[in-house]
Amino acid sequence: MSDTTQQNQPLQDESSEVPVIQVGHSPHLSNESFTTRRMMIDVLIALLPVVGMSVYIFQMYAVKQMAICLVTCLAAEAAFIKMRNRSFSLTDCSAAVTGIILGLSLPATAPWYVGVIASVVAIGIGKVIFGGLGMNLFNPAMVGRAFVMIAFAGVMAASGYESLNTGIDAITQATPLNAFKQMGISTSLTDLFFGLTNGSPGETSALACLIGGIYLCIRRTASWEIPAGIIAVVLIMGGLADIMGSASNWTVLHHLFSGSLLFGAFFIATDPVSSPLTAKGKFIFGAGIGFFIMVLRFFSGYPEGVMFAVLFMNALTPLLNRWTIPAAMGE
Amino acid sequence: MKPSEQTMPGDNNRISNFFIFQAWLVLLLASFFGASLAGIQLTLSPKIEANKLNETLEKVPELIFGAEAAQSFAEENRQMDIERQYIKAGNKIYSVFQAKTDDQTSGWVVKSSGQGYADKIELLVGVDAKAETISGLFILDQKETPGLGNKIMEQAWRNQFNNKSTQQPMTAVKTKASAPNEINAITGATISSKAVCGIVNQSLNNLRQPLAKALLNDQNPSDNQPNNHQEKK
Amino acid sequence: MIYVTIGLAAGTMLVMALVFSYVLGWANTAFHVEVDPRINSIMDALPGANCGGCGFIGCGEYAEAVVDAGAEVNKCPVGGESCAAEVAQIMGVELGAALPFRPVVHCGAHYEERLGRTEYHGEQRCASANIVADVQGCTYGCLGFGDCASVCDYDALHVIDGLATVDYEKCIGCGACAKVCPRNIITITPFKAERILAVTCSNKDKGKDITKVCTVGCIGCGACARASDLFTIEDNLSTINYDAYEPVCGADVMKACEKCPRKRIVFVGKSTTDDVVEFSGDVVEPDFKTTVDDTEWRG
Amino acid sequence: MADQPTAFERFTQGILPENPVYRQLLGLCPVLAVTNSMQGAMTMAGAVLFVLLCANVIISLIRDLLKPHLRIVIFTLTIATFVTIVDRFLAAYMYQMSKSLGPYIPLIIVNCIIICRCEVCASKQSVITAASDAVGQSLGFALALASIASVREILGTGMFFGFRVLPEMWPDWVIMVLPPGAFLTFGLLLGAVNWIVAMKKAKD
Repeated sequence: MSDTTQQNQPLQDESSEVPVIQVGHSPHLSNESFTTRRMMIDVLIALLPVVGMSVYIFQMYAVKQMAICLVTCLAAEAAFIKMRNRSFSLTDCSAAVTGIILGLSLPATAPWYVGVIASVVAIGIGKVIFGGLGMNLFNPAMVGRAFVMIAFAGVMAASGYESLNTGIDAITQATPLNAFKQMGISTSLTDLFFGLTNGSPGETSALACLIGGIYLCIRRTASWEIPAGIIAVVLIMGGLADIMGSASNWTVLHHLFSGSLLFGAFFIATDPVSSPLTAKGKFIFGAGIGFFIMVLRFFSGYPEGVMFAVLFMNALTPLLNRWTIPAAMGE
Repeated sequence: MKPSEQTMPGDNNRISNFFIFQAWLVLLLASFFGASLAGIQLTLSPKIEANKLNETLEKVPELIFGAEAAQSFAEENRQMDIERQYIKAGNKIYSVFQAKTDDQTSGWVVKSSGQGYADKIELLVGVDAKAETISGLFILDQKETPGLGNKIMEQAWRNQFNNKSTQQPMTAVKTKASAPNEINAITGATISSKAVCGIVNQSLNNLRQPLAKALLNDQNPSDNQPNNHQEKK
Repeated sequence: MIYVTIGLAAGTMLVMALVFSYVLGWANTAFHVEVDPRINSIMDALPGANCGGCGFIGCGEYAEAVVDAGAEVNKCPVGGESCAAEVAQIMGVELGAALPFRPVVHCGAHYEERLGRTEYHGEQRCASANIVADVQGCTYGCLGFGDCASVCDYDALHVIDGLATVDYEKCIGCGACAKVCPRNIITITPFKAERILAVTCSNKDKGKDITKVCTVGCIGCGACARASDLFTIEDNLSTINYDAYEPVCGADVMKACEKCPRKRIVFVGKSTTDDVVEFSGDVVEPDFKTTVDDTEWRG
Repeated sequence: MADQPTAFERFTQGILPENPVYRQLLGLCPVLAVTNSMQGAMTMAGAVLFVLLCANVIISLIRDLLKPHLRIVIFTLTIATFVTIVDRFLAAYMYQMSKSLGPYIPLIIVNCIIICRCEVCASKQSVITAASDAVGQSLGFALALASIASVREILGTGMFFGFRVLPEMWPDWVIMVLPPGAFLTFGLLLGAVNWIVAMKKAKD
């Protein structure tokens, strides 16, 4: 960039009465401070309560998993960027966000190579191959997670969360959704809300997710339409299931607070790159995710469906963008 | 072939003949290839049929006597007669192999299949002569998730079925199996485990009585009932 | 038994073959479309590159056009003269003098000659820069990102000092560059000689407006048109009537070149000494050895 | 029309410059389906070699007798015959392999590599050229299958040709054995091949 300015300098002097305008393609940022970097730092701030809660519950395991993912993501980003001869982009923090989200969504007890492979796949196949930040079709963290989920089913499936010899109470239990799906046991709502249950480190505490998520929405870093759509549909479908009268005591609130629903709604689905542009599109996007989460929870072999729901709706994002083009003025 | 002939109007017969004549090469090749394929099929089909049957037959001694007994059985060079029958039970037709040693029925092997987690699971269940206890289980074909569901192939897991009674349906449990009819499910592959139990339960439930009946008929030939195509429920 | 099985198989196949070949034979006659055999022979003679350099969609359409519409036999730029001779033979016509078509870039302004450029941050392609308003003062001129150079399969186009420049030694006239140029300043022009005259400007604005955005653009003064009939002024832009163009330029034409106040009427083509006529206009003489890195330049 | 390539050119072209999988993107169905083990991949490559060689030779022998409207019928007839022969042969002598390859052996009938070679080379050139073309293309196909299958088998099971090459503690990447692994591996290898070709072109 610096040599460009030098090249343009004499030109500026020649026609000094004409102000030099910088032009480029959309999206045009109206606010100087509203940059990728600022958004990503916002996300990192919003993740603080979640990170804190996960470290409180899962202790060293959460710290280790997050550190592995964070370091590998940054290293992978640096390596791939170098391969493509692009300017160094680590400072925009997007790789750090991917790393932290990935670390929070993998089982805390998963072996080290799971985090490493998930991170490399997330950055390499999820992002760089599509052309880098802003070009990726799918949420990179979820691409990485889906890869290891299928590759290492043994340590990533519901049973992979349970480990008896960690010395941490939460990890010895079955994850709430799995306990319900396999044995019809429902966990207490308070435990779910505060996050004293087993699961991926980031997803257990509904409270922490809500605090961070609301901060993101207020800061406008995340669009409120997406979590609103997800939660609305989950409430409707969960409510219907309640009314239809399944005798079990797994209520709509259990659906809302369990699994990675809130974490996914606020931190994963709201990724600005892989979600639609318009408000209407965002709401439909969220509603679609909510719908597929509930369908997968009710009918699939997996206890949870946030990851697949997000990936599926990511694929529909270009279509949603096309459907929801706002009418031009006067039409 | 003169191209001028082909558009001669009104002369249907000639045109028809012309089409056929034009295609002499196709006709020649078709009959030649047809004949050669028939020849190949004639040569190879006994071998292929034997392959298909052997796949099952090889397993029969092991499924009825257990692996070690079958080994010594083979070493002693004892003869085992295996007879294939089709028995209709429930709404399915089962392929059943009756194993006889020294003219005594020593057990049955039932070929059965059902829906697994990913695709159809095809398996063989061995039961004793009276169809009261399971003597062995073998998975012929499955497409379960590698690393999880396909552990149903493992000997250790399959051996859990040995010596279980056919009277009670088997259940796959996640925790330690305690009751006699419980099977430890494979960690992370509860659905595959349950599917295998389900297939075994269903086929045994259907076949328990027909097999016992067949054994009786066998012992009292006076009934003069052929085993094939029994219509018993 | 064996013979029965084999006979049965052969018989089945034979019957099926009979039915299918009868159907195909009938279909072949019923749906027969009379095609001039010359079209197929021309298709065979053409290189089959389907490049579109002839001005038709592909080799097939060109072959049809030659037979049905009497298109020229020498339009294929890839096949060259040998191909033209073959097509001429099939058509039974005399092969006239080869009239190759080559691209001409109708802009002559390098960086320093263009005014009102702005700093452009975006995808480094002409197609992208072109949709940004005010990226450059002249809305007609070359943007210099080299979309044309990137589509050239023959390495015959380079951006030199921000201006797309054709290397006529390598160019085969396929026309890919003309198609891709978002500002449509590359035209495929009949080269009646190794070097021909061309107006290297495309700006149709009024002269006064042009001087604000370019130091070299044609201002439509009409000096050339007054000096020679070959030139006309259309939309404030000097235009050469190539139908009337003679391989060797007359004195009036040379005078028109001289009269041009912006020296926009220049010779383009291969650098040969045979037909260089003394005149004072610019001659575009690209030096391909010192090509600057074309990605560095931004609007 | 440009001159037809010679037998030797046909042979070498098939292996890399016109590799059926990486350069022409033909016959991708078996490429994706049978490459989760080297054994399966090599059996498939052998089957394709046999079918392609026989079909090319026969078509080349009768090339002057072909009628335009009956050409494809004859191609398919010939191909189908040899595929059936391979299918039966495998069922008789390699029963387990034939079971694991499942429908992909009969599907060689509609493998576009073979009909493409019949059309492009065998129906126009001499027997020797057609045969060397068949061998070259099949080797190219085998090479492509081997490259994908080795990646998938080693990562997915830690084994190569059924022999363990990675330590027991290697965590099997199950996804590589499953269909998504085929798409990922093929995509990445295809990208690598294109990248190498582009680099080579840029160098020249």
